[in-house]
Amino acid sequence: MIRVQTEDFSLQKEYDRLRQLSSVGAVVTFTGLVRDINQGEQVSSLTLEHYPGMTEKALSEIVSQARQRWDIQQCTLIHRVGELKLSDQIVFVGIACMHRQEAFAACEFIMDYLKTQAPFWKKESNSQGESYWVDARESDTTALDKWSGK
Amino acid sequence: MIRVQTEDFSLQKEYDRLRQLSSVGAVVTFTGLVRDINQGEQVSSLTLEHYPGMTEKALSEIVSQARQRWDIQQCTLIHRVGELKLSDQIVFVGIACMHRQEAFAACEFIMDYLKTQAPFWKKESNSQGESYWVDARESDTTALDKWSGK
Amino acid sequence: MIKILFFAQIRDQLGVSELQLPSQDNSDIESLLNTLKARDNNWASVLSRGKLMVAVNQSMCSDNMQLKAGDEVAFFPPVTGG
Amino acid sequence: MIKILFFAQIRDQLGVSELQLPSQDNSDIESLLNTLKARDNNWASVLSRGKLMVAVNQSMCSDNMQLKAGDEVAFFPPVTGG
Repeated sequence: MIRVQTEDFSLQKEYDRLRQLSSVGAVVTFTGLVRDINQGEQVSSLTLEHYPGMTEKALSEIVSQARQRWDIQQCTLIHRVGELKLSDQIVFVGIACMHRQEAFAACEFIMDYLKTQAPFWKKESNSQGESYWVDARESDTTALDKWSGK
Repeated sequence: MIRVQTEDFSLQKEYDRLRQLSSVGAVVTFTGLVRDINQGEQVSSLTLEHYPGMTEKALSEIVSQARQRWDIQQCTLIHRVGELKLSDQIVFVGIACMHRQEAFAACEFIMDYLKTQAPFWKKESNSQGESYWVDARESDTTALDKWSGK
Repeated sequence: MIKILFFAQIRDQLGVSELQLPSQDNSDIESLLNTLKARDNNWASVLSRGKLMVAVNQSMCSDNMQLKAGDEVAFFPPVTGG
Repeated sequence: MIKILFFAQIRDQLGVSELQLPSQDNSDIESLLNTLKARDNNWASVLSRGKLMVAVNQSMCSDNMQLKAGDEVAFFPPVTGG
């Protein structure tokens, strides 16, 4: 299941859905939160812009690539857009598999590709009330290298 | 925080504790569940035996190794012992970090070492009421190889 | 016609989020970019930055992608979600 | 004295979960194991399996670890938690 939404989400609710099948032995979740300091700035809030239509398409493509690589029993991907405050939840990836290695790999794969392929942009505001677009991190691009071998 | 207990645990409660610090940008959780089929047998229940005293010591050692390798803001490790049913929660590892790569790595590292170093033993019962000790998996030993490079 | 969208910094710097241009025979992304850069110095500078990303019909693509009438082309900076 | 513990299959097969033996000078895990295997054929067979793990004072260790009075030694099969 893939959702792009302004509303917050409940980790427990998503987890309960992921673990339903009795074949599930491992659930890995990733949650991304608005951090207080980013690229040296004191962050007080965040606006997430996206490209409606392409966002959903890009996320579906990433999830289907993960499903081709690993035996995934259940997968949930949620990304919020709009205004977010410090410590708010931004993104959720939940993977349920028979074995842990697959669940870890699929969850990290989806985050790595989302970071570089899904059309979201963050605009942060700092404690002085200044707003600025966040720069893409080189380390997010190099993170993809680990998936090109398999 | 490390706990060895017979009682169940709440993912939400553990997650809420992990995400408290405003420096946390990434939370990765792993939950292990009693799977319906293991090593070809239809599992109906499970008994987890451990070595009291050594268990806590081994888990602390694993967590402190992870803290030496990665910048971990919060870490929780819970392992249940005693009688468990199908789909019950067995183990929880939750890691809160500034960045996702560290959180994924630390969470998987802890699970890989727990699987081979912490003195727990599973005895399963199948649908015919037969009980048998679970065999250690070779793949759990080879999983450690990925951590010897760093 | 071709529908052109701009996002994030690119949109802010151009002051435009969407425009329509007539489609042309044998046009590709590169020639569309050249048409847009010819508008004025600001357009030329904003669209010349190294890290511009392009999507056609909501899929990432490269500069030599051919365009046809009805296509939706989007220009944006490297993505920063997650 | 040395306290000796057995877990899981090893305990089930030996029918004993704990025993005490007098400590001996210059004794190591290997000599303790030989003493235990000399008890009878079952002990010899159970404690000869390749994948026996050993802990002294609740830390994993190898067969040449020296033992002293008051040590707690545990024998068990490869662990299967998680």
